[in-house]
Amino acid sequence: MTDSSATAKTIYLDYAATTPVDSAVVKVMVECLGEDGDFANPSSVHAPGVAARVRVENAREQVAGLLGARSGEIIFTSGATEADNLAIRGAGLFQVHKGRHIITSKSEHRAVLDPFKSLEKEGFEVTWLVPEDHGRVSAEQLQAALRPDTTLVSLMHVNNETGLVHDIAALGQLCRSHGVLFHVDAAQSAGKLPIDVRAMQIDMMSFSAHKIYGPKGIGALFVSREPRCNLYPVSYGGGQEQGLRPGTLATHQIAGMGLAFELAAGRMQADQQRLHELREVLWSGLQAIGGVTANGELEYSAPNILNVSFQGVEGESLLFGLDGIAVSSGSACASGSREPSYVLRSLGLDDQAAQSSLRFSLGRSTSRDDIDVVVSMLSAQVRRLRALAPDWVK
Amino acid sequence: MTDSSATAKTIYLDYAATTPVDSAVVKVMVECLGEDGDFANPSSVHAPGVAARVRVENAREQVAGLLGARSGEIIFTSGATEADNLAIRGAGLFQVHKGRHIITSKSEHRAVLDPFKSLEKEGFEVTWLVPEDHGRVSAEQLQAALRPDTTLVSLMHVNNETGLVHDIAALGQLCRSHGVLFHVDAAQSAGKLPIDVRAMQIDMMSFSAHKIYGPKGIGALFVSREPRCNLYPVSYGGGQEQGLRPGTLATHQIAGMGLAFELAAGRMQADQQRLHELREVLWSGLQAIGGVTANGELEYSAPNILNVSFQGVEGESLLFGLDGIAVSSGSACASGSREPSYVLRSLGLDDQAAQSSLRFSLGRSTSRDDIDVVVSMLSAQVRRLRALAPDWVK
Amino acid sequence: MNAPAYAQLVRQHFSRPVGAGCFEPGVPGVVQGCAGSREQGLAVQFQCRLDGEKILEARFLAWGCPHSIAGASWLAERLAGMGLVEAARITGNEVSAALDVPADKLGSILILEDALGACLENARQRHYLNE
Amino acid sequence: MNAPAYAQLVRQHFSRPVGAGCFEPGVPGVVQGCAGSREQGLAVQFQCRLDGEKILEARFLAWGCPHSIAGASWLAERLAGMGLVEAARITGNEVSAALDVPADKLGSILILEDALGACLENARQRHYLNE
Ligand SMILES: Cc1ncc(COP(=O)(O)O)c(C=O)c1O
Ligand SMILES: Cc1ncc(COP(=O)(O)O)c(C=O)c1O
Repeated sequence: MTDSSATAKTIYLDYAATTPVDSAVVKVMVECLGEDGDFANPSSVHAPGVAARVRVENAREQVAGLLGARSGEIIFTSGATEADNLAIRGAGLFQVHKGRHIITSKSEHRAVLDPFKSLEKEGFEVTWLVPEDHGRVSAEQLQAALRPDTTLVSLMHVNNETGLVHDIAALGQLCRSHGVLFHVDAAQSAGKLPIDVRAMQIDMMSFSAHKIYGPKGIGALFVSREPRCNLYPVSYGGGQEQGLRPGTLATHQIAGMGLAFELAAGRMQADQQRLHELREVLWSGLQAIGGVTANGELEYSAPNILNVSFQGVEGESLLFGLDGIAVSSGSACASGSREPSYVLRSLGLDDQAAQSSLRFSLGRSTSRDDIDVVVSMLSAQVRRLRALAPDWVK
Repeated sequence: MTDSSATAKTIYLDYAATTPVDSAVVKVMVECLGEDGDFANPSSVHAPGVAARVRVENAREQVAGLLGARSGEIIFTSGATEADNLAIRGAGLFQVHKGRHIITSKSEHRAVLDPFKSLEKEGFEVTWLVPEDHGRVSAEQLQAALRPDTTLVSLMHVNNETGLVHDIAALGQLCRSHGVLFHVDAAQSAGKLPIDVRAMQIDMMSFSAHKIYGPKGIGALFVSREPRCNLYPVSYGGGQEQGLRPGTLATHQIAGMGLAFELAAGRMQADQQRLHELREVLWSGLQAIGGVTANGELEYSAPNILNVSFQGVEGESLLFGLDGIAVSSGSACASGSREPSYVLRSLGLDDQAAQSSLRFSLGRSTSRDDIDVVVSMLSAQVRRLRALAPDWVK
Repeated sequence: MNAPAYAQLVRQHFSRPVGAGCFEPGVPGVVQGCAGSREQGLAVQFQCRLDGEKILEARFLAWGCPHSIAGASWLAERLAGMGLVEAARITGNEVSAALDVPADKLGSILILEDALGACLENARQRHYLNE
Repeated sequence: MNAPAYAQLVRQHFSRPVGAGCFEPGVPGVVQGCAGSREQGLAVQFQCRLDGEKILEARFLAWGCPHSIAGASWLAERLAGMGLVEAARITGNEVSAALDVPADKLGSILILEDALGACLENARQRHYLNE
């Protein structure tokens, strides 16, 4: 159907965009699909329905297990985007009688920014923090923004473009002590950094399966029961998921997510150690080219992401020259447009520098060889493009 | 993990709740999952991303193909529930300046009823039609309900409990001639009855893959471009799906839905002919028991569904006695509660009669043998339970 | 959201109920009591064949959910051989405990108790029970 | 939502550009023109080595997207051997048509035209071109 030979030869360094699905996860998914599998509707009361329901509840335990949560606190959604919407709009609107001031940062994912903008249009007042502490929002910054009518704070755990890590425990403690709900988008951190929703004092946390070798189109929202966090749903229907998320439960997707989370729990530490070392190799290789800057200091960022600006080369040409290497650029990819990344701009980069940035995100199949090939291709391209540029733009 | 032997031996007659996934569809899904497959993010601009995007756009054509729509009119969602929410809330709110009167019927799926209720709470006026024409809403009934400030009508194609079929073309023409948007929930009809969105003058139509041998957790909303139908999104984020439905596109789910729709197009007529014949066999067998009534006249209902009331037996015991047969009862299954079906009540049944009803829904693997086994088990159970009942409830 | 759980004993009594049916008219020493209705979700009739104060055999008819039918059968089994005074001490709690009846069905168990009570009251009226 | 599409000719010119670079200082008969900036997304310099009115060879430097670099290379290839009058007739439209430049990049093509225009203007000022 498609020419997958192109895919096969590609060096894939875009694991933060999405990951391939683990083969054990594929197996579990397939077990829930066909006629001889647990394909029935998990809400049906007959035996095949109950078998499917067992799969779903088992997965709920697996997801909760990675977070130190209880399974009744996990609401399955179609992904982190829907989880973010449910958390932000659901909790924002539920608390509207308490106040209309809500807080987030300018470097959040659009799945957080856009629900905030939607509430802003509907009369909420939003404080848009500019991350000041090495690209992160500090507890002091947040403290200064809190007001008596603040009802909700949403800050991400790991930034999807730069890998920068927020000090969630400190931010969580601050919110809890002010009686303000705290939502965390953990799409990029689950299975990569340790998470403990109790210790971190988190009220709501969003997850996606496809960033950790699970399927796309499935995610979850953790909603704390102790203390109890109340939400409105954002869509309405069959009453599934405690009335918070209607629609037939997708057993294969949920079971796949569950296993992916369980597998991640087991291998997180070793994986991240290995990726950290590979990233070091990549970063020294790139530094040798000269005129490169890491966007986001490495000591503050998750070990699997490296975002680099290449001075003196135009972004699109840089990317175009990297045929056979799959990385993300500093332009918004979702739209295919050439808008420079607002996350990089919030770090103080100008449009051209943002556009001349590449995000390398490493994963389970990344090898030392891959890194070497990428470094040598990039050196060649960057040198060639720099040589081609007139002096006055160098 | 679960005891799938129970599943294997079950006679499954609950295809309207969900279907197993066709093996060719499973194959296509698997091709989009693993490391060697088209797993990349379809929004990424690199080669693996483009390969995934090709899968998505191909599926969009396949879905559009079954409906006589153009591919740009298909918005992928997480299922029919989300599609219903997007259509009803999205179009209702978009047109709020034109009017706040919207119309639906009492026998719709909760994925339609509940969004209507949510709008009612927000100040819309809803006319809840009670189907009068053999369990269906007639064009005359709808005509009488239309007002100058009516902006939206939502009526389903095939009812999920009774199989009753609305005359969508007549209702569509009426709405179009009054300049009122017409939304149709086609979760139960796609791939089973012919659909032509132009001829039927439909503005929006909801679909789900898992009712026609595709995966759960994926669906679509048809949104007409000619005439143009405008909506607000119900969730906010990355800008995918024309800004109407954010979130990373789930390639395997979408590709699976596409193939399921294409396969359905090819075999629809033959399948339905066969199921029609099997349903006749089932219905004569059940009639021979005596004291049974079909809920919804067969001539007005889709050939794959048969809903029957059994006089003189209590619903839960009837179902419990059918171990080894997977059917739905007249109680709301979604909640596992014993609420009698509001759809059957809207046909005039009392609570007990609704609860003593079973929905048989037939599908691709249903055999003549299955039907014979079911008829003989049911006769035995119904006779036994009737013998057990005191005279004064008979 | 879960399927109703049925204890093993419920399954047993439901599929092979003890004392299902009623006595032929004219059999001596039979008392009976009824309770419930279709609208209440359970309609049940108990009959006991007595020899003085002693229950020789119990029979029931029931229209209701599996727990109710199993409950009636469980009672019919227990009653056989019991004295009327002892029978009057059986509580709904015992039935629910034995059959693991879920909370939302305790109403049905009350109806079973009522029917048994009516049956014993019938015995009292017919002077089988002398207090 | 689609990846930018690059015509085959763009790929060719981008990876093996014709006339990349500039002439050594002191080479006789060289005129040059520049246009654009980093902020405009394209900065380009053209040089032509002339023999009277005839362009012997053209060279370019460019900082910009693949279409721009390919466009400069395509122009450099065409210019070689051309007369100045003929060169002045080349339009941006020809470049975009040849390389299938998407609409949102026509701004860059204008900048290429400007740079070439500046180069020819330089030739005029230095009396290579007599109109
Ligand atoms: C930080 C962050 N939040 C949210 C999302 C959206 O996740 P999903 O694709 O599951 O909707 C992503 C990835 O796309 C992400 O990186
Ligand atoms: C008529 C109808 N509408 C909507 C739905 C909901 O579909 P989904 O499970 O894809 O959300 C269903 C089935 O569950 C249905 O039968």
